[in-house]
Amino acid sequence: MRYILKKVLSMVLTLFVVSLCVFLAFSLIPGDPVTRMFGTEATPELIAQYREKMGLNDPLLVRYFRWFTSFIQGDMGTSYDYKIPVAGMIAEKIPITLTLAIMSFVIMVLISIPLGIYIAKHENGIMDHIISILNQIIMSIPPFFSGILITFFFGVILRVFKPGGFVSYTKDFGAFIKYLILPAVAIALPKAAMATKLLRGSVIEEAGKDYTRTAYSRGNTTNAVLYLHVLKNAMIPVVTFMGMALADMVAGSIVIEQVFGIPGISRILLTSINNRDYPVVEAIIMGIAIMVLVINLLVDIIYRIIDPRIEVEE
Amino acid sequence: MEQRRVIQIRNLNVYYKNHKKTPFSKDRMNHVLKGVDLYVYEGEILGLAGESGCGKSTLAKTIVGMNKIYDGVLSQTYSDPQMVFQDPYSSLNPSKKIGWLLEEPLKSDKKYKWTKEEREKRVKEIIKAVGLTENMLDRYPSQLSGGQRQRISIGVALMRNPKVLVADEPVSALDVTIQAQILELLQQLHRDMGITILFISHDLRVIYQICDHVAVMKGGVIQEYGETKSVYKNPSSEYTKELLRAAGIRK
Amino acid sequence: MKRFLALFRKNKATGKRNSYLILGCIFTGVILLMVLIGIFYMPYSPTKMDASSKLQGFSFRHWMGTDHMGRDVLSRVMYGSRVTLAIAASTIVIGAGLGTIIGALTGYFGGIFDEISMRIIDAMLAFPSILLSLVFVSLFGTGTYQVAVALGISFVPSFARIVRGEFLRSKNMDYVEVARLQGVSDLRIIFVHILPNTVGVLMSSIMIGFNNAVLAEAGLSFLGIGAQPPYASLGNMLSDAQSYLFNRPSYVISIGVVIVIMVLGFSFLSEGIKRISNY
Amino acid sequence: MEVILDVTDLHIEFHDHDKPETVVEDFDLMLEKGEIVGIVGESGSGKSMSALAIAGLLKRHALTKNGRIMFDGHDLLTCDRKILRSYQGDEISIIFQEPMTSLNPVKKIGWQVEESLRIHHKEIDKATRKKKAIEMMDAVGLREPEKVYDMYPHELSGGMRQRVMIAAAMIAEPRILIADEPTTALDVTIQAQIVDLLRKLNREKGTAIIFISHDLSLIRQLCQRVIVMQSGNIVETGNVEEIFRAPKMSYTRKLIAAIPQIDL
Repeated sequence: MRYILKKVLSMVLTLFVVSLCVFLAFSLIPGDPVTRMFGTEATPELIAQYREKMGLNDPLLVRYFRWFTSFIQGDMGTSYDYKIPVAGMIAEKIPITLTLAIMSFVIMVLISIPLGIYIAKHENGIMDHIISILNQIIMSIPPFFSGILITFFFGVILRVFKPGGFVSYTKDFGAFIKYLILPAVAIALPKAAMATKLLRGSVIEEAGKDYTRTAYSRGNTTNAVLYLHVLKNAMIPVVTFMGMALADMVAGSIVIEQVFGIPGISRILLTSINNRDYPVVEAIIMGIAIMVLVINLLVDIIYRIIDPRIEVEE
Repeated sequence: MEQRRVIQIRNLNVYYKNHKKTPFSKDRMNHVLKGVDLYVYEGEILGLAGESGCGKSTLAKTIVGMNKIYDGVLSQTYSDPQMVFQDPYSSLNPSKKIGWLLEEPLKSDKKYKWTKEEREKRVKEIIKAVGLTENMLDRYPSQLSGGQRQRISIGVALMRNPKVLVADEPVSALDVTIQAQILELLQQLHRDMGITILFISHDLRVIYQICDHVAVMKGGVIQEYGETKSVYKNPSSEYTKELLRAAGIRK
Repeated sequence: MKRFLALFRKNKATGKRNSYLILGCIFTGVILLMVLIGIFYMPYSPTKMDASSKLQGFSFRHWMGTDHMGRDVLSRVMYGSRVTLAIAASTIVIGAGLGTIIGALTGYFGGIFDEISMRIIDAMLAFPSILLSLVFVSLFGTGTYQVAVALGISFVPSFARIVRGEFLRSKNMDYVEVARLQGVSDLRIIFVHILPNTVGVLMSSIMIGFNNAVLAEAGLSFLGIGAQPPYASLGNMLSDAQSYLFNRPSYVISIGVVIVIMVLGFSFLSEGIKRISNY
Repeated sequence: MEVILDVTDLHIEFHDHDKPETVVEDFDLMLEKGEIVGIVGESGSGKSMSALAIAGLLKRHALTKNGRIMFDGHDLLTCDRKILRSYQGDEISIIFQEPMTSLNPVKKIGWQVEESLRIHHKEIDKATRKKKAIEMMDAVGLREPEKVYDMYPHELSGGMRQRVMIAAAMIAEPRILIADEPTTALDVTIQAQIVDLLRKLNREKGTAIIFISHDLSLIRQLCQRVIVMQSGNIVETGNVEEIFRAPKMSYTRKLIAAIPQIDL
């Protein structure tokens, strides 16, 4: 319990540092937000008036705390370009991106765990060699290119998939999920390859340890040693990797959404980066950071369940 | 003849930070050495016996100045004491050649600036003194056996010609026959160079073989001190008796 | 030299060949050769448009065909690979260089400086790397140099972490204690005694990092951030080509294959080097 | 006396390097019911390899094994793996040098102690199994066995872990216990306690023990018979006291000479 408490505290602290860094970074870059809002229409009076109204003349730290408190209350500011609240803009996009990331994660787990165990068990067998080479190749294909290849193969040759035929989750949830399967595969493939490789190595390493010898000495079969003794130990680094992979998938979906024409957060993010619409960029970055930190917290908790050795340590 | 004390330790206390500290507990310091009194006489080999966690390594580190935070008196006649560690595999930098390793103490000597020729001469002298040949100088530690590495470690410690050598379990990681050779080497160096040695070991048989005096330590306290033979014959503390019994020396 | 060549032959004892190393050398060699030739000679100017020959397939005149503006794809690939490699290389120089120095100093000395920089590094690592570089790009603006610096900085935390870990492990090793006992200065201990022992770990993370940098740069320029038209890096071209997937699929696929060969070459190479000791 | 284990001409050769490397040559051992035999030698003498071979723990690839290890009418080197497994943990148990790494770090102590019962005696129900485990843990001198039952290895000291290893090895009351340097990683006082414990188990349960050590004086405390090994070969074998009194081979003499003599 104290472990979880400590991890939550550490997460809050990191979140605090992240928010401070994000806020400072976007406050210190040259360019006045009011000028940016009104563009050519800006007059000195208008600028002064809005600066006062937006509290831009206050000290940096005061502005930070104001921004942070309103942020956690759900007020993420107003977009410079669209003049509408940022929270509303991203609220409807987040479920799309999150669904895509979670689907990719599930696909990665389903592929990598059985495959990793299988090739570790048949180390140096023919399948081990084939899959290891295949893994190396898959890891080298950037997700956006595999996305294009998938579109080409399933959309142009097999014609089972209609590129750009995205259906919103509010309209038809089934069709929404169906459309996301192939993009999810494109995101999952390189991560699955890495996870397979990691699990294989981890199982082989654990299988060489002394406690495995002890397990054999008590008359365990190879399978019993693998599933009762080795696997739980071997999963420890894999859990860490998968947590990082899930976080990467949230971000990785930005590129894939572009390839498959999925209206998730990527489009708003890229437009706002190009247009320097900072409130939107800030909100999305903070949103993703919060997701990532929550994922990390979950990984830490799972970690604690798998590995009893982790104590409250500094 | 009254022998000179080269190291005098009076009421030495060392505290270590407790690394497993919890945010809510107060007890953050471990009292590792609790009022240690010890003298080391010039030219002797003093044995320090004890089991793991008794504080013997902490005492060694404090004497050679690796542990700067202590209270109590620690006065030494000679500066620059050197130390030999237990594990011959980790005490030599794996990415450097033996010659480089031997030369390094001379490059960082603050009292005397050694020229290149002098350094090379000294390296050759020492490699011979620890019973190895010059062709070892071009090798890496990984190409040496455990016993050879321990000889090099001793050589590194001897480069600047120290008057005091602290040897922390120098033979514990070695095979018995190699152990005997290293002990012989230490005794020979002690004879030839007149070095004072503080010899730390958990092995009472080894201590008996080479030490003039012995101090037995437990829980950060010196339990017993005296001339080796008489301590082994008539141990006064219960703990010494238990140790001797466990080692099969006393029935 | 003889020993170097022996790496490519069959090992006498095991009868196996280090095929990862061989393939890695071939793939990397092809890419490097193409980039090197491109510096001195390109069949066409990479920006020269020709309205009469748009989207042509592979031919003797245009080995890799032409794009939607009639530009020669091979020349553009030669140029684009150069841009991609240069950005990846500077990313690694910045990331590994700064990361090593920060990691070495914080790991060795510890203390308050370590606490603070680790907090910041943890905060940075909370972002997936592509997002981190997007943040920096949005701060610095888009463009080739900006992307190189943005990627470089976003690679610093992971290198700092790795090197710091190595130093934490090493700083209490006996050989370091021995050096300290001899009065060797801290800086000499850090850079002369400990650093050479981290080379193995550092090299393998540089190899992996280089691949990640190529992929990240391609990803960013695919999103339209990075090298700006009419000059382009590979990701940028791929993004252009995606629109013509139905008209001329070979255009997209050929550019994608170049990226894959580049990355695959390096990953085979690093895998092969890792295996040298096993063969 | 009844011979329970008969090893003849054991020959082990490694193949994972360029040249095949012989690690054990012509190893013979006859173990009688309830006796304690010591095997002594320095690193690389092949003593641990022989022990692993008897316990059936040598990997099947990258090495060749010749000779015979007869137990209960079966040759453990060539018999079906099923038969070998039915003996492992039930009739032949082994404990190792490093109690730190020999226990599975993520499993509870109780689960590991009971394992042999769970595998070989499926007829025993869960509650009885736990009762037996706690009794055994008590017998090896673990204080508060009920509490230790639910702990993890990292929560115990080195000496306690070695006791757990012994409890796990002894729970099915095997006929043979192989102890591969069981005290090397421990402090001297703990070492003496473990040796006492092994002696007690040998006396009370009649388990034959093969005690492997680099420490001849330790073997002298525990064993009647000793086998001296050097680089894969048996140098000398016989009664411990006789060997101490009149060693025949020069290597044995060297080993004895390496023990610092105490003449009080």
